[in-house]
Order: sequence, then C-alpha cells, then structure tokens
Amino acid sequence: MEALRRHKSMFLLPGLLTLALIIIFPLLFTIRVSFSGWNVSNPQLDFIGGANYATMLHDSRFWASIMRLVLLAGGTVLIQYVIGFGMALLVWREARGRRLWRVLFLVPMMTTPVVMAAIWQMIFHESLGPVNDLLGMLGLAEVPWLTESGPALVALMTVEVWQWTPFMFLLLLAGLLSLPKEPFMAAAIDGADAWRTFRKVTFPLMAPVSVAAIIIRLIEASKLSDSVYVLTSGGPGSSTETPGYYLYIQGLRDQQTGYSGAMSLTYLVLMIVTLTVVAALLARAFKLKGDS
Amino acid sequence: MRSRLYPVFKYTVIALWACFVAGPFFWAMTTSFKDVNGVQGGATYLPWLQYEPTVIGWRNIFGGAGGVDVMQPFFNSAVVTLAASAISLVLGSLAAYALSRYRFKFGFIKNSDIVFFFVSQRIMPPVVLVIPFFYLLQWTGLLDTILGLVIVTVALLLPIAVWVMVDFFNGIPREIDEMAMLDGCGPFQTFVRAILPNSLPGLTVAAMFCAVFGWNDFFFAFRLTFTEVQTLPQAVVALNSSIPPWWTLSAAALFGVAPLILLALWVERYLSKGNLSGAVR
Amino acid sequence: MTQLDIVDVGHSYTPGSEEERWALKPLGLTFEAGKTYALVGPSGCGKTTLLNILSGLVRPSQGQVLFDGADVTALPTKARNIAQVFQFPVIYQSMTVYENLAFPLQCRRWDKARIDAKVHQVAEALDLDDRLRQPARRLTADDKQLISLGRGLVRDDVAAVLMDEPLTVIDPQLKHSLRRKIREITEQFRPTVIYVTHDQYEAMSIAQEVLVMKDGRAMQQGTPEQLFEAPSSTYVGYFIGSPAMNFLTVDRTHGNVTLGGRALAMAWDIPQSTSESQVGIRPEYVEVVTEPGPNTFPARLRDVRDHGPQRVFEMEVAGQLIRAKVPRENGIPALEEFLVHLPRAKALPYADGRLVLHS
Amino acid sequence: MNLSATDLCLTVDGVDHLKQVTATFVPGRLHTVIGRTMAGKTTLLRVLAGLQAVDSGALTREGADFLKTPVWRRDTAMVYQQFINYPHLNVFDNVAFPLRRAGLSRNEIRRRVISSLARVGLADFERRKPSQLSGGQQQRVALARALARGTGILLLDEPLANLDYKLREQLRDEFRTLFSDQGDTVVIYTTTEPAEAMMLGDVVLVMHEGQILQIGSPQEVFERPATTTVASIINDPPMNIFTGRIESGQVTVAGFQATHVSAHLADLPDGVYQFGLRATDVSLASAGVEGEVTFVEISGSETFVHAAVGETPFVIQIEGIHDVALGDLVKLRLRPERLFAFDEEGSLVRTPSYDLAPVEGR
Repeated sequence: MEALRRHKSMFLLPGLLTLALIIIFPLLFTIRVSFSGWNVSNPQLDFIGGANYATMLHDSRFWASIMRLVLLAGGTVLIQYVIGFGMALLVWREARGRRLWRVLFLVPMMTTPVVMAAIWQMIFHESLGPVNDLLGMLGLAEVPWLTESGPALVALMTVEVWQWTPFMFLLLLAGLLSLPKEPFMAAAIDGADAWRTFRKVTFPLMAPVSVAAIIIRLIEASKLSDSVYVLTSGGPGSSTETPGYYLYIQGLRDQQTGYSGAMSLTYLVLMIVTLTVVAALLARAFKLKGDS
Repeated sequence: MRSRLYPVFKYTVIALWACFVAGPFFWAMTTSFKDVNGVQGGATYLPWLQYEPTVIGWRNIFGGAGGVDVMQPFFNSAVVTLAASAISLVLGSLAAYALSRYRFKFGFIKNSDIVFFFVSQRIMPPVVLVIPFFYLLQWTGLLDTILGLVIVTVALLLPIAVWVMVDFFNGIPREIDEMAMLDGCGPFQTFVRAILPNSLPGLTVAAMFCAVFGWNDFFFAFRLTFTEVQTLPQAVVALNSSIPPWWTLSAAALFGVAPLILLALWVERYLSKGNLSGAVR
Repeated sequence: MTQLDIVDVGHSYTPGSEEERWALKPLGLTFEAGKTYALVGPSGCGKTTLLNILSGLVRPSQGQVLFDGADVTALPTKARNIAQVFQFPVIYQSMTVYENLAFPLQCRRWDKARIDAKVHQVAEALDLDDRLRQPARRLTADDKQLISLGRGLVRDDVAAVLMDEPLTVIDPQLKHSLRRKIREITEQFRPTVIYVTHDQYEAMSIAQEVLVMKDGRAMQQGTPEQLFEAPSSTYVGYFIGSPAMNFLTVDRTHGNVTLGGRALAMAWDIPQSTSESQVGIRPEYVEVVTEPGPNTFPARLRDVRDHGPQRVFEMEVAGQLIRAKVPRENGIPALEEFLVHLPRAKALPYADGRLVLHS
Repeated sequence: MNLSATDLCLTVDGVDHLKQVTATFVPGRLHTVIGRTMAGKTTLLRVLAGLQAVDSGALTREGADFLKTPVWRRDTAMVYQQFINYPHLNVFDNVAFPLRRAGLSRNEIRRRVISSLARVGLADFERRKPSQLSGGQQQRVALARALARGTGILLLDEPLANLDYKLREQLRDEFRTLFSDQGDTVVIYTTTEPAEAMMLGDVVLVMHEGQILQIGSPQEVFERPATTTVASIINDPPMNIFTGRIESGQVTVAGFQATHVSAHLADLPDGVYQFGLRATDVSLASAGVEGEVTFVEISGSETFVHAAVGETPFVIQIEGIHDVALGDLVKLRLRPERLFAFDEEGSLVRTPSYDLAPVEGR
C-alpha cells in the first residue's frame, strides 16, 4: 500500500498537468485582459477597472445573442431528443438491419460540421438550391432561407437537428438495448398496455440516460458558432448571431481583446450556471434525486 | 400500437429519415460532377438527364488549374489528428486508470472533482480559449505550426479520452488488478499487462471520439494557423464563397468527410450496446 | 388457483435438431391447483425452459399447455393471467410500494375502494403495510421480491405464481427469512406455485412437491420424503442428499443378491435381465457395527470427514466406496477393519440406473 | 517462516473490520477462518495479501515487517469468491501469467502449467478462454494459477460460495487431497460453513465482528466453543442457546420441567447460566414439552424443525426427510447430558464429555 501511494501520482500527473497548463494560462489571461483596454490600436495590458463589463451591460447585441443561443440550444436539443427517442423506440426491438440503422445514424454526427454547413449553404441557396426547387414542385413559394432572419434560424436549426439527432438516437438506443427485459415482462404480466408500459417502465428506466444525453447535447450546443460562421455569417444583420460568433467578431476580427475577454468570462459563467441549474432541474424532473 | 399499420408507419418514418440524412451527401455528390452550366439554371439532380457530368470539380481539388490542392491540408489534418489523439489517449488512459483505481485527496479535492475538472473542459467554448492561445503561441513561436495546433488540440481531446476511459476502467473488476499484483506485477506492469489488453473496446471508442473531434476541429485551426499550415476543414471553408464554384466545393467537401464515413463504417461494430451506454453514466 | 397440465410438451431452440439434443424432451406433467412445486436441477437441465413455456415466453416445439383444461399454448404471457417473480427484483421504480401493489389492479380497471382494500390485505400479509407510502426503489432486495410476489397475490384470479430463482441476489442472512416468508404466504394464499431453483435445499424447504430435472428430462416428481427415501434413479440419489446416496454394484447368483461374495438380503428383487445391478443405500442408514450378523460386510476405513455433529466415514466394502454418516458421539472405530450393516429395508434395488421395486 | 499478525486493527466509517486480530499462521498447515458474512474474514485475507492497509498492528514474516512489503513481493497467491481470471488470456496463459512474471524458463513454465491444470482436472482446456468455461471450471483455473506458483502463502476467500450445491460438495472433497501436501506453504481458507471449516482445517479460527474469538483444532473448537457466539457460528444450524438456572441439583429452563443435573454439571455452583444444546441433541418425542412449529427447512438429507416453546425458539435436527407442517404442535425432548454451560457473559464453563476431557473449573 505504501508503495502504491508513490505510483498513483505517476499515472495521474502527466495528464492532469498537461491539461492544467494548457487551460490555466488562457483562463488567467482572459481574466486579466478583461480588465484592460487592449484593442487593435492599444495592444497592451493596462488596467481600466470594470469598464469593459460596464460596456457589456449595455451591449444589447451581446444579450440578444445570449437569448438567441438559449432558444436555439433548448429548441434544437428538445427536437433532437424527441425525434431521437421516438426513432430509437421504433427500431430497438428490431434485430434485422441493426447495423444499417447504426451506420445511417453514425454518419451525420461524425462528419465535419463546418464542411456539412458549406454543403447546406448550397442546399438552402435561394435561387439555385434544391430546397426551394422542391418547394416549388409542391407549389409553394420560395423562401429566402439565408437572407431573412426567421427562415435563417430555421435553416440553422435544421442543420443542427440533421447533425446531432443521430447522437441522441445512438445514446438512447444503446440505453434501451441495455435495459433488463424483466420489467417489461412484469408489466405485460401485470396487464399494462403499451402506453402505460412506456410511461411507467421505459421512461423511468431511461431517465439516467436521457438526462445524460440532454446535458451532453446542451453543453455542445451552447458552443454553437462554426456552422453559423459558414452558413449565415451571423446574418442577415446580426439576426443569427450566437455569443460564440459575436465574440469571434469582437475579439478576433475587430481585435477588441479586452472587451471580448470580459464577454468571454461572462458567457462562460452564465453557461456553467445555467447548465448546472438545468441539470439539477432535469434530475428532479426525472426523479433521480436520492438514487444511487 | 401493434396494429397492422405499425410496420408501414415504422418503415415510412425510417425511409424519410434516411432520405433526410442522405440528402446533403446526394446533393454534394451530384453537384461535384457539374460545371457552371449545371448550376446556373437552378437546381438539377440527375446527371445526363438534367446536366452533362464533368470531373472538373474533382480535377480542381487535386491541383487542377484554378483550383486548390487538398492533399497538403489532408496530410496536415491527418498529422494533427493522429498526434493529438495519440498523446491524449496515452495521457488520458494513464490518468483515467489512476482516477479509477486509486484514491486521491488534495485538501477538499477528491477523485470525482479531478474527473470533473477533466470533463468540464468540454464546456469551454473554443472562442474563449482561442484568443489567449493566439498570444501564447505567438510568444512561443508556435503560431501557424503543426506543433502548436497539436498542443491546443490535446486540450480539446484529453477530456474526452479521460471521460471515456474512466468509465471503462470502472467496469473492469478491481480484482484483476489485485490478482496481477499478487502475481508479481508492479503497478505499471499491472496496467500494461493486465488492464490495457482488456481495454481495447474502450480504447477504440475513445480513439474514435478523439479522431472525429480532432479531424472536425475548425475553429482552432482557422485562427491559429494561416498560410503555412492549413487543415482540411479550413481548405473546404475557404472555397465557400457567395460566387459559387460549387463543383469544386462539393468535391472538396466530400473528400473532407470521406475518411469519417469510412471510419463510421468501421467503428459501427464496436458500438454494441455496452460501449456507448457505458460512456454515458 | 388453476391446475396446470403439460401434455407431451417438448422444445428445441434449434428447430429440426434430433430429439436427443432438445432443451426439453417431450414430457407430460400435472401441477395441481393450490400446491407449491419446485423445479430443481443443475444449470442447463431445462427447468427454465419449462418455466418459460408455462409463462408463455417460449412457445414449445410440440405439445399443449392446459390451464384448467383450456389450451393456452398459443397465448402470450399477457393473456395467461400468471404472476412471475424474477431472479432480480423487479419493481416500478417511479412508484411507491402501494402504487406497485395497486398497479395490476389499475391495469384491470378495478374501482379505487376495492383496490385499496386488496392492497392493504396483501401488504399486511407481506409485512409491508408500514411502508406503503415509501418509494419502492428504496427498499432492500428481499422486500422488493416480496413486492413482486405481492403484485401477483393482489389478483384473486391469478392462475399461477412462477418464481425463477428468486433468492439469487438476496443476502445470505436474509435468504432464510425470505424463504420462510414465501412459505408462509403460499400456505396462506394457496396459489399454484412453480418455483425454479438449482438449490435442492431451497427446493425441498419450500415446495410440497419437487421435480428433479436433468438434460431436459424430468427425472422424478415427488414429495421431498419420496425423493430421499426412494430415488427413482441413481441420478436423483446422487443429486438429492449430502453426502450422496451410496450405489454398490452387486452380483446375482442363483437368484440371490451378493456383495463381495456375501449374501445381501433385500426386500425387493432385481430383474434378471439387467446388465448392471446396483444396490442403493443412504449414508444415513449405513451402520458401523462390531458383531457379525445378517447383511454385515467387512469394511476398511479410508478417511473420516468431520462435519461437526456427524462424521462421514469413507470406507471400502468389497472393493467399492461406501459412505456412512455417523453421529459424533459414536466416535471413530479404533480398528482399521470392522463391519458395516446394510439394513434390509433400506437397501434399494437399481437396474441399469433405475429403481425397480418388484417384490 | 511463520506469518504472525499482532493486534491488527482497521476501522472504516466507524465500523470495526478488524479488531486486535492476533494470530500465527504456520507453514504446511491449512487454516480455516470461519465466520458469518461481514465478520472480517475477507478483510483479514486482503491485509495479509497487502491489498488493504491497516490502522495499527503488526504483521511479520520470518521476523521481518511484512506490512512494508508491497503486494507484488509478498509471494502470495489468492483465490477469490468471484471467479477472477484474466479475461483476455486463455487458460494456459492464465496459469502461466505469474510464472512468466517470475522469470521461469519456457520449459519449466510449460511443465508447471500442465501439471497444475491436471491437478484441478482441466487438462484439456488449455486453449479455452475463461468466458467459455462454466463457473466451476473458472474457479478451477484460478485455483490452478494459485497452485502453479508454489507461493509461500496461499489465500482462499470462500472459493466455493458461488458454486452450485453439488459442485461445492464435489470440490470440497477434492480440496482435501489438493491441499493435503502443501509443503512449506501457509494456507488460509475462509468459509461461512461449519462443515467446510471442520473438514478442511488443521486449525480453525473463529471470527466475529472483526475479532478472532477462538483458535484451535477443529475438534477443540467444535467440542469446547469458548463462547456462546462461537458455539452458534461453528454449528449449522446454530446451537440452541437459552437461559436457565441451576439450583440445588436441579436444572430449570423456562417452559421445561426441572431435571436433575447430569454428571458433568454436578459441581457447578447454583446460579443463572446460559445453556447450549446442539440441534442434534433436541429430538421430537411422543412425550415432552410442547412447542409450536414455526418453520421447517429441509436440506438434502436432514430436516430442521424450528419450534417455539413459549418465547424460546428451538431448532431440532432430524436425520432424513420428514413431513412436519407449519403450526403443528410437537413434543420436544432435550438431552440434559449434552448441555453446554456458559456463564451469564457467555463464556464456556462446562462441556458435555466427548472425546476431550471436560473443561476444569471456572
């Protein structure tokens, strides 16, 4: 036992220190720079107090992007969960073609988001893309997908749903497949119909997997910015801007380093707080509390 | 629910979804064989019937006149992905093994807190990290180099490796470790000889996640490398402009995701029920 | 309370294979209403297949399953009106103990007052009435098993309660009390119970009748006493009882049974036509004696195993191994050679491995 | 070469896992540690193996501090209750694993693996993976691996607990011969079953709640249990323990008629005692004290009748299988000449005479 104490650090420390070194500098740098007036014409670490934070409070474009992100992330994850769970329920007892389903659902989540966004951009093209062409065949009017704010958001959500529903599906399918079969037999023996079985057996048993899948997707969705860049560049105007994309504009394109630092930290803290609260609420909603 | 219409309903839903999934690939595939005539007149789908197929798009991406070369970015992406994944897997499995088997206590910090520290890095938006990284790499002279990109990519992948492997190791009975030690293995030998050989499914899943996230990274590469080192997603996005040479873009896009599709076909068998659900808990 | 009949039922998981390899060879059985039966045998003996055929989970390759004379062979589990307790406790996690017990009745759309009365009655019998409002998932494994049992008992009309090794995951200390509780409950409610286990101790303690199975065949059905006193085959003699029954190969000369050249008087005859004649006797009935007499044989002590209150002597009689279970207070024979007495009434005749009781 | 534990203590979350455990384990002998689940048996083995640290106490081997020796240098083999083998290795490589670590030659490894697989009856299974074997066979592989090395210490932690009843009986018989010639190895075997402890052990250690209550030969422990707790642990079913009085040559037990004290209790002073009587020494008779049957258990060849006389529960062991119904009224007869007498604290004061001489004095 004595000897093990010495060894355990040798396993842990290389990874832990590597990550800490890579992560801690950016954090400290961001904190420090958020109190400085560093920008393109004044690239230095001076101290201007909380001025950046004060500016941020009145930056309606920033707050609008945060609200938009909440709606986008919440909305797409919910749609992904419903579709993913529904499809998983459709096929989970089907042994035939299981490999085919899996591949079908693996491919979108594995392909590069920005590259797929580039393809989607062609698809949503107002005059040359297939979406409006198909709508036309159905006798519907053309939609200015990428140049009007409402449709642009729909387009963005479609891309997100296309890319990440498979992730939900695969996690939930794996969850369903690992469920014991006895509870379902017990429900059948007790005389429960399909709906009652879903409500009282399937859904509660899937609660832990559901919560985990939703949280993971919310975390990833809250970083949304790459596809925005490729698909709409935040436009039209700033109507599809997410915090990630707005920060990119402020910090990298316009080099408002100090100001973007302040916004970065605020964004990060808001994200952590929100996700923690959401995780706790979900756990309670699924009645996971107090269970091991 | 169990009526005779149920199978009809089921297969209709699946077929619709399959079309939705395949749509973008079909579009990219058909567009990659068009030229300006096939694009300008509005959407066309079927070669020969609706447009005359050419290979100009494909020729462009392999260095044809007026195009780009995707081979160099491909190799850059491959090197960065492989190197960062390998480093992350090695450091990650070691750390995950320690966290799964030994108890740590630094003040109030315990094992679960350390695991949380690793995993919580996934919450960091790349945009928050990229500005400090920019200056860090600039000061160290690693900006626009493969090495610089590998280092920051490790920050992206290490949490994934730790997360997958901790769960996997937790599923291996501790008695196996104990037995190996009783059989004369020191701690490191125990890990290498008794635990790693039993961890191949977990390592495969972790490697797959690392490879996918590494390959798909765009933001870091976009902001931290420019002219010397360009990765494949960068190269593809660079072709995406409002005046569309769509055939070149489509060919490049398909080329960029082809390795991932092959990977998907290959890893499918490893995603049997245990592996993925285990990673969630 | 329903009588369950198995008529010429056999099953193979790989259709078309020869009968010798079937998981369950064709057999007929009757489980009388209101009695507790145990199916016991080593893993792979077909007991679980038989249970699954009764529950409707497996449709037999041939034969009929009758519940009170009605053919249910083609009916799914749901339509058979049975209850089942599984190896791993199954409860509805999101419900309280009360809701769990009420669930089957709600599914049957009973009115509230009737459900309430029934749930309380059953909960009281199970000693769960003080925990009705608790979430069922917080209970210990043995109490969860009681809930599973209770969900079957609340239904007055339940045809049979099937139990599939319900004590597997229960702590050793609690096994005893749960076994006792199951026995009490089945005596009180008197459902038809089919209890599957690999543990003969459990089978004999719980059931009124035990069915010993091996390689997909029913070896013997009978009360625990019958299985002990008159095993129908050498296998049952080996499987039931610890240490196992002694089987000694004997000769038949001039119509007499002899062991090592000495006459062995028996209450029964062994048919002439058999190729292997054996005499079976329980170690409990083998006596170590000093005085020669009828049915005594010289023995040599090979080993003594101390079991505590008894010792098991391993001896050699006519070149064959024989065990005797001897009370501790009798001590260990000082001599290396002494006599064993095989009581006439307890020595049973086996022909080619099967008990043959012709007098 | 002795392995000596002195005052080993371990408390986890306020629960004593080991409480001043002192014992000496001798090479060439088989020590059985008997106790109920959670008695601390497994913890003790893990401490001896070096897998578990203790709060205090000493452990020495050949006079050297064994606590300082890391697991991989303790020259110890262990067989677990769960069938633990290396899942990725076949049977041959599993058994060869420790031999390769020890740096033996290829030929020597081959020879030892083959011979120890033969000893456990798995000669033809070399190429199988553990997952392709039955539980009993997996445990045999684990046993072969432990035996092949010829370690100085061999620990077996309830190796039969997870096996089917008949298989357990069979392996238990085989163990007798398997462990009969262990040379210089210290063998320690834990179990919950009295018959197993009695049959296999040269030395029996009785553990309860982290403490060692008694150490002795099987006969000693069985015939002179130091306390009522030992008496109930070493007997299956547990010994009947009840309170009674000795007064002017009469033994009085609540619910029973007073009887004359039998010879072995005759010189005890008057007072309150706890009496112990084995289940085999209570019988059902046509006349006697009436008790109500609360439960009946049947093993393969014995019937255990649980009956209550007033408030006092008794268990009666009858040879053979008998049909006794719950709720029946039965007549109990106690054998006074078989009474164990313990004082009020539960320490042994008198035993009935078996082969050993009765304990003298208080």
